[in-house]
This record gives sequence, structure tokens and C-alpha cells, in this order.
Amino acid sequence: MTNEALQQLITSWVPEIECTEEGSQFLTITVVPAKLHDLMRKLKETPETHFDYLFCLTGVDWGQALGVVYHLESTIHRHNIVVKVQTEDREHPTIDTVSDIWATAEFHEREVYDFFGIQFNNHPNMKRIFMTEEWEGYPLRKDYEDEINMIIK
Amino acid sequence: METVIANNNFKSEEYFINMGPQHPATHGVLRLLLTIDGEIIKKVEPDLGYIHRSIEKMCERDSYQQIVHLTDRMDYLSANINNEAVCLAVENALELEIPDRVKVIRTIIGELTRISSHCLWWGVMGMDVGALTTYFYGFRDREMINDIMEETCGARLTMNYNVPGGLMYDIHPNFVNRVKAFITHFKTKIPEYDRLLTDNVIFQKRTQGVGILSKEDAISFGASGPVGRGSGYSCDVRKHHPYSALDRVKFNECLETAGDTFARYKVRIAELWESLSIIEQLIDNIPEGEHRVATNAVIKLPKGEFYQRVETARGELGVYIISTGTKNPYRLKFRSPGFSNLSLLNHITVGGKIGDLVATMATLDLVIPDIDR
Amino acid sequence: MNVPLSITKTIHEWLFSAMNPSVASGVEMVLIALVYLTIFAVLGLFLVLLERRVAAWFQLRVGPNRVGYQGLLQTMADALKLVSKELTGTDRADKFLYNLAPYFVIISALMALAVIPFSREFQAFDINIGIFFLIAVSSIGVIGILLGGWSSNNKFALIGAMRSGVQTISYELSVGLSLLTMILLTGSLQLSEIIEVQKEGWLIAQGHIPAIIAFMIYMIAGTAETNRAPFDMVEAESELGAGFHTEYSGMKFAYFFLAEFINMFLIAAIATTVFFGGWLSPFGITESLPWLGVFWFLMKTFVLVFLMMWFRWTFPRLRVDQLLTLEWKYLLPINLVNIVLMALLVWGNLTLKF
Amino acid sequence: MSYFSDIYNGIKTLLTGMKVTGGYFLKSRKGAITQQYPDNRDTLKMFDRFRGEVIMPHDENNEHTCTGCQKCEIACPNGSIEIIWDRGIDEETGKKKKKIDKFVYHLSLCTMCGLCIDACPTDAIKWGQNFENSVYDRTKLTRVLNKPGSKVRAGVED
Repeated sequence: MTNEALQQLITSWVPEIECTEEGSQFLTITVVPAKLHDLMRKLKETPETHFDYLFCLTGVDWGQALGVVYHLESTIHRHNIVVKVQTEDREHPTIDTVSDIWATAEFHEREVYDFFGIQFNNHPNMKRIFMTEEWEGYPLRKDYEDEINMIIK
Repeated sequence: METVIANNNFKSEEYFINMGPQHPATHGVLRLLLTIDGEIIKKVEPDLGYIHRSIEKMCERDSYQQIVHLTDRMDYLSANINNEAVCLAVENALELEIPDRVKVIRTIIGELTRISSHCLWWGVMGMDVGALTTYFYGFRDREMINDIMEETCGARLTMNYNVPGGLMYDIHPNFVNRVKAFITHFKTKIPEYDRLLTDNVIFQKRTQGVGILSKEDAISFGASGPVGRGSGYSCDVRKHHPYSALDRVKFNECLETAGDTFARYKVRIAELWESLSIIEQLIDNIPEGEHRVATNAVIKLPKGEFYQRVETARGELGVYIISTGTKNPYRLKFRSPGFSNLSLLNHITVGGKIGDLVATMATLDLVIPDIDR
Repeated sequence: MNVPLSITKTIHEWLFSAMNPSVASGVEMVLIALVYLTIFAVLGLFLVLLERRVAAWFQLRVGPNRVGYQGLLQTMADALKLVSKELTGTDRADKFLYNLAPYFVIISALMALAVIPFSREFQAFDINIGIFFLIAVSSIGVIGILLGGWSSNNKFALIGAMRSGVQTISYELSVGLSLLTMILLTGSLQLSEIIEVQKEGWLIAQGHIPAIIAFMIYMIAGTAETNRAPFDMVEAESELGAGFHTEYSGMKFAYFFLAEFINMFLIAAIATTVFFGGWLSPFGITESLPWLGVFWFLMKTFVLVFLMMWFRWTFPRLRVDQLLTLEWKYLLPINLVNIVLMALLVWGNLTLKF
Repeated sequence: MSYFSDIYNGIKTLLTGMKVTGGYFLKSRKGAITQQYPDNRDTLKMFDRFRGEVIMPHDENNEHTCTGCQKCEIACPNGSIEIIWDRGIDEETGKKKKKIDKFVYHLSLCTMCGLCIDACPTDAIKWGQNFENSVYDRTKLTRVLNKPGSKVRAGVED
């Protein structure tokens, strides 16, 4: 499926998304957290899209907002899409989990939680994965400070 | 410790055991929290982070040339392929035209790296199922590749041979002859691997029907590399998204359908042959030319997002760079193959014995620094 | 007919002529004890060295070659190191059983060593139930392993010990039955008698097909009995760390280690005695020189020991359920059929004698 | 019947495996792949490109080619290189110019990535092939690469 066709199809499902192809080799769509889970399920289950392979899940600190970027590929049609979701709440950011759609998301979401502090709703095992349980702060956030262990050039 | 037990809701027959972080079968500092009933595994929960160095955070303060050397320290057995991934991402972002010579050399060195990684894996696989001698035979062949690497790149493990724009130095004059000598040597050794381990009845009984991963699960768990291909899932990045000189060589994607430990083993052995064939196709016609394109001393990527996928010895490595136009990346994410492959460990080992867990883990071929970036 | 305790007749007679009988037998016992302890230590250290060198040669390495000529003193140095090491133990371990366990293992190995006929004269205790005694004593060792694993207060050690229990109980049957097959030929349990019978040809030749089958079963079961690879479920370093002796250090560990190697020697020595004519020379070529018996005996034993090392450095390890499958589904039924076959052979007088 | 063919095939594969190891056992005398390391020190030669440590070659007049441009210091990802420099008066021209006082190299921080040598415009630093770098005191790993009294070779800066 071409990027235009994909874009049309997805806009027909969820009208309020932003699509762009600028600055990236993939079609990128941005969606609000509330619509994320439905959209993802549709992307996976609709035969025309069939995005069954979540090959990358990245947490990003955009300064104002915290976000997650999902890179999806279809193993049948071999097309890709990037889905972005953002939340403005830096104190208690929450986003719906997609680990029920792609099992690989379980570990990747734990990693994002560990480093960015984004809570994933309905995640089966939402706890830190790399850091110790009692670690304070979320190290990959831009405002994270650690005077002892961090060297800033 | 106490909290772990409290969270596990044991039945009376079950008990809890710590496998790692210092355990011979976990190949590094991986810690597995096992819930066991006698010898039967009820639950496997990996506990990670014992050597997490926060490479992604370090990348945010490093220049693009400096990032390359950090990737050596992720999956140290595919160091060259990791370097290549970052360099390709940067070069694509800068829209640099890379000379053919560089592309061919990168591919040859990448495949050599794959062979050396699989040699080590084969040795360790044998050792994990109890055949200690395989380790040394695997290392003997790996040693030849290490010598080639040392002569050309200057180091045996953390080479840092690729730089954005090409290669740090040109290949050594002995390179071609040494690689050819290695190919002739290694072609007689793979059948020996088969005679010693693959055909062995004990080994086959240990691995067949153990740790079965279905194709659907493989895709859902994001398995890649030999782990995915052992389940019949065509996931070779070299085939689907060819990079460097891989679009001009003929090779087969090694697929097995059984999805068990033995299938994953056979995929890797078959990959040894395929990698040899790729090198053979390229080694005789390395094009003349520059080994490096001049770049600015300070590389600034344009604003945007760049994603590069490569196939390391363990599976798909993704480098995701978000750039704001400065000399450092705003965010750099490594999608490491080991992390996704580890996530399916619990799924495929529950119900097996402790011995099965060890054999299965050996074919997942985990490198812990790759998981704990 | 036999003098129950005799290293050599000359020493025995000299002792009894020099002092009164009760003192003499006391001195003799002490002498024997000293000699066997020395044999035990030297043999153990030598076997460890041999294993390391053989392993190195299989693995394209050089092996220990720095301490002494060609590394001959390497294991001595290792033993010294182990002696000087601190004895660590776990918290809340059962201290009494924990300390007792190594002695079980080592004493059972020593007891078994006593009945092995190194040559016609060189046998401490020629008991008339020799084979039976050996089988009985060799299974005491597993109690030591069980105790060691249990009392260590370590789950890996416990799993190792339980595996050991399962394994030894199963493979004891095959060891016993395969030796029983050969006893049908000899008609005696006494080891010196068994060797006497073989003057007409080694039992493996006398009993041809069933004897060869029995030998193969014996070697497999014997390897399993000593917990060596490919049956080293007990230690299984890639699964259990170090198995039952995870928590042992220093000399206590060394006892387990030495006993393991002595047990391997014992299994090979029994096979030599029962299948390969013990100290008898091949085709009687050195019959006029009886003291060469020790040489022949050791040579045959070391060939078998080498075979076991060859197994160890080639094969992968079995899984615990496959271990039991092999015993109960393959070895045991074949063994039972083999006994019947051997009985028919003896009954029909089809044995080969020279 | 598969019961017996299983046994037969099983034993056959085991013997094949033993043949492989046995073959190596017989050839073991000349086949050892390991090196007798401290004994072969005299014959052990590393490859020319081997990255052992960073060195600064000096010629017979005790001159090096480091101008103190600090490109290596910037290129280093780990801060292993510290250049302590000063402005001295050049004897010929009489102008003030930058020259190095101390070229400090922290081997303990170095990851042997080679970026400093790649960045050096005057080839003042090179890879040394020495790999026996173990010391009892880690302060010994901090080295000053320019020899005492050394100076920049004339003409390098042009």
C-alpha cells in the first residue's frame, strides 16, 4: 500500500490525526493518547494494513511533552508507518499499552517507563526493567540531573 | 529478594531460584528469576540492568563520530555491523555519496563479523549442552578472523573501523589473501562442526522439540535474526532492506519451519555457508577508489528523523536518530535484537526442564551488553 | 587358600616371624593403610593431571606444562593451594552433615580400592564376595553426595544432589546386571578367581557377543555411576553452576574432586578385572615375570580411563529425563535379554576358550 | 524395529563425533592453537596497525610535531587527552604563539577508538604496539607523552 493510500485509509478511521512525510523516510502520523489503542488495533487487524511487526518503540522527551514513537512494519505488504503519541503531563504521564497487540511491546514499554516515567495503562507488569526499584528520577528525560554520575561536556 | 518472593504467589510445591547474574549459562550478567517445580520451569523473569551504561544518554552529548565507537560496546560480537549502522544512518541523513569500494569492504567485513560471531556462538552452544570441546574448535576458526580484523582494523573486538563517510583506513594489503585462506580453511571445518555436534544423537535429542516458537509469536514478540528465521519468519534485513553492497550479491535467506531450538541452530549453521558465499562473490572484485569521503570535522545532521536497519549476527538492529540540526543527536535509540529476543524467553521455556532453558537460551544467542545498552 | 591380608607374601612372612601374631597383624594393617592412602593420593593427583592433559590435547591446547617437568607437579601445586584455602560454608547449613559428606565419598572410594587386584600378590583384601562388595560399597558414595547437596543450604546443590540420587539408583542396576552377566561365565564372585578363569582367554573374548554388549552397557552405566560427562547431571556446570559441591571449598572440595577421579579409576579397574583379564598379560607373553602384572593391570585400566575421558570431551550432556529413558528403556531391557543370552551360551558351551 | 535402528544410528553418530576429537588428539603435538605467552615474548610481533597505546614519536633532536591545536582533545570521546599549553615567544619571528607544555594521556580512560589519531593534522601522535600496560598503581597510567625539553619541529606549523 502506498503512503497516500495509507494516509487516506487512516484518516477515514480517525479524522483528527496529523500526517506528515517530512523529515523522515516513513509516513508519520500523530495521534492523541485517547485514540491510540483503537488505532493500533485497527492497524494490526485490518487486512489491508496488517502492521504485525512492531520493530521499534522509542520514548522521547520533547521538552514540553513526553512522547512515544512506534515503528510498524507489515510482514506481508512490507510497508512501514510511524505512529507518534504525546502527552503534556510530565508529572503523571499515562498512555495506553499496546502490549496486548504486540507482545514485544511489553519489554519495550517497561524500558520507556524506566527511562521516561511514562505509565502504560493495562500493562501486565509495569515496573522498572534496568534500574533498581528505588531509583529516583527518570534518566533519559532532558531535565534529569545527577551530579555525581553525569559528565556534561 | 523478599519482595520477589512475596510477589510471586507460590504454590506449595514451587520454589524460587536465582540463575545469575554470575552463572555460566547466562553468558554475562543476566539474572533470571526462575520459579521451578522440581525440574520443571514454571516462570522465567529476566532481571536486567547489571551492566547498563546508558549509551543512549551518552550519545546525546557525543558528536556523530564519537557515537560510532560506543556501538562497539553494545553487541561486541557484531561490532563492525553496529558501527556500520550508525555510519549508514548519518550518511543517509547527510545524503553522502559513498564510494563502491567502501560499500564492498563494509559488506565483506560485516559478513566476516557474522561468521566470527556464529563461530563463538557454536562453541558456546556446545558448551551449554555439555560438549566442552566445541568451544575451542569454534575459537580456532574465530581466531583467524580476529587476526584479519586486527591486521586491517587494529583491534580484535572493538574495532571502530567505520567512520561517517567511509572507513578509517584502507584495507591492509594482506587482507584479500588472508580472507581467501580463511574461506578455504573454513569450508573444511563446517562439515566437521556437523559431524561433531549437529549429527550427534544426544545433541539432537536435547534440542529437537524444545523451546518451540510459532511464526505468529515470533512476529508478535519482534523476534529477528536466526531466532525469527528458525520459526519460518522471513525477517532478514539484508534481503528486505539491503544496505551497502548487499543488493549486488546473491544469497539465500536461511529459513527453517520447526521453530525449535534445533531449527535455530540449523539456521545459524546455514548462515555460515551463506556468509562465506557472499564474501566469495565480493572478495575478488573490490573496486578501486577512495576509502573515505571527506566530511566536515563537525557533522551536523539536518533537522528530522532518520532510521537505519541492519542485520547483525543476532538480528535486526535499528538506529533511530532524532536530530534538531545540532552537532549532537536530540535522541538516539538503538533497537537491539537481543532485547526483543530475550522478551520471548519466558514464553518458550515454561514447561521445560532446567536443561532445556539452558539449551534454548544458547540458541537465542544473547549478548548482555546488547540488551543492557 | 588365600591369605586374607597380603601385600606381598615376603613382607607378610617376615612380619609374622619377627613379632608375635597380634602385633604383626596390627603393623600390617597400618602398613596397608599407609600404602593405600599413598596410592589414593598419588593416583588421584595423577588422574587429575592426566585428565587435564588429555582434555588439552583434544581441545588443541597445551595443558599444564609449567610446574615441574611437563607440568607433572601441577596437581601437587593445586592440592597445596587447596589445602591453604579458607574453608567457607553457608549460613544455616547443617554443619555436621556438611562436614561429614566428603568423608563418605572418600571412604567408599578407598574401601573399593582395597579389593582391586593390582597383581597376583598386590591385593589388600581378597574377599570371596569381591564383585558384590564392590557394587555395594561404590553406592555408598552417593550418600555423601546427597548429604553434601542437602546440607549445603543451596538450591543448586540440592538439585544436583537429587539428580545424583536418581541417577545412581538407576544406573546401579545396569552396572550390577552387566557384571552379573559376566559372573555367569566365571561362576565366582571372588576377584582373584575371576582372573584365574581368564587364563584361558579374557572374558570379553570368552563370552564374545553378549560379553561385548555387557561391556558396552557397563561402560555407559559406569560413566553414569561416576557422574562424569555425558552423564554429569550432578555438576552440569552450565545448568547448576557446580552442582552438589557448589558450597564446598578448599580441602573438602578436593576430597570430592579426588574421589570422583578415584571412582573413575575404580570403574575402569573393575572393567579390566572382569572383562580384560586383570593383571594377566595378553596371550601370556610375560607369564614368567609375575611382577609385570601391575604394569599390565595399570595399562589396561588407563586405556579404559582414557576412553572415559574421550567420552567426556566429545559428547554433549543428556537431559535428566533422557538419562532415565536411556537406563529404563534401553540399557535395562537389553541387559536382561543379554543375561539370558549369556546363560544360553554357557549352557550350550559356546564360549571361546584358548 | 525402529528401536534397534535408533540404537544403531545413535552409536554411529557418537562414534563419528569421537573420530573428530580423536583425530585432533593424535595431531595434538603440532596442532595447539594457543600461545605460550610470556615465553614467546621475543618472537611475538603485533600487527603494525594494532592499537596498543597512543605514543608521540620524537626524532633524534628531541623534536615532535605536535602544535597543540587540541583537535585530538576535542575528538576524544572520553577525555583521555589533556593538553596543557602556553603562549611562548617564538625565537625566529618574535611573535607569541601556542606551544604545548604537557601532552597528558590517560591510558586508563582510553577506549582505543583511534579518533584522536584520525583527527591529528600533523601526525604527531601514533599508535604504539605495546600491549603490556598493566601496572600496580593506576596513577602510572597517566602519562605525559612529550619528552622533557622537547619542542616542535620547525616548519610543521606551516
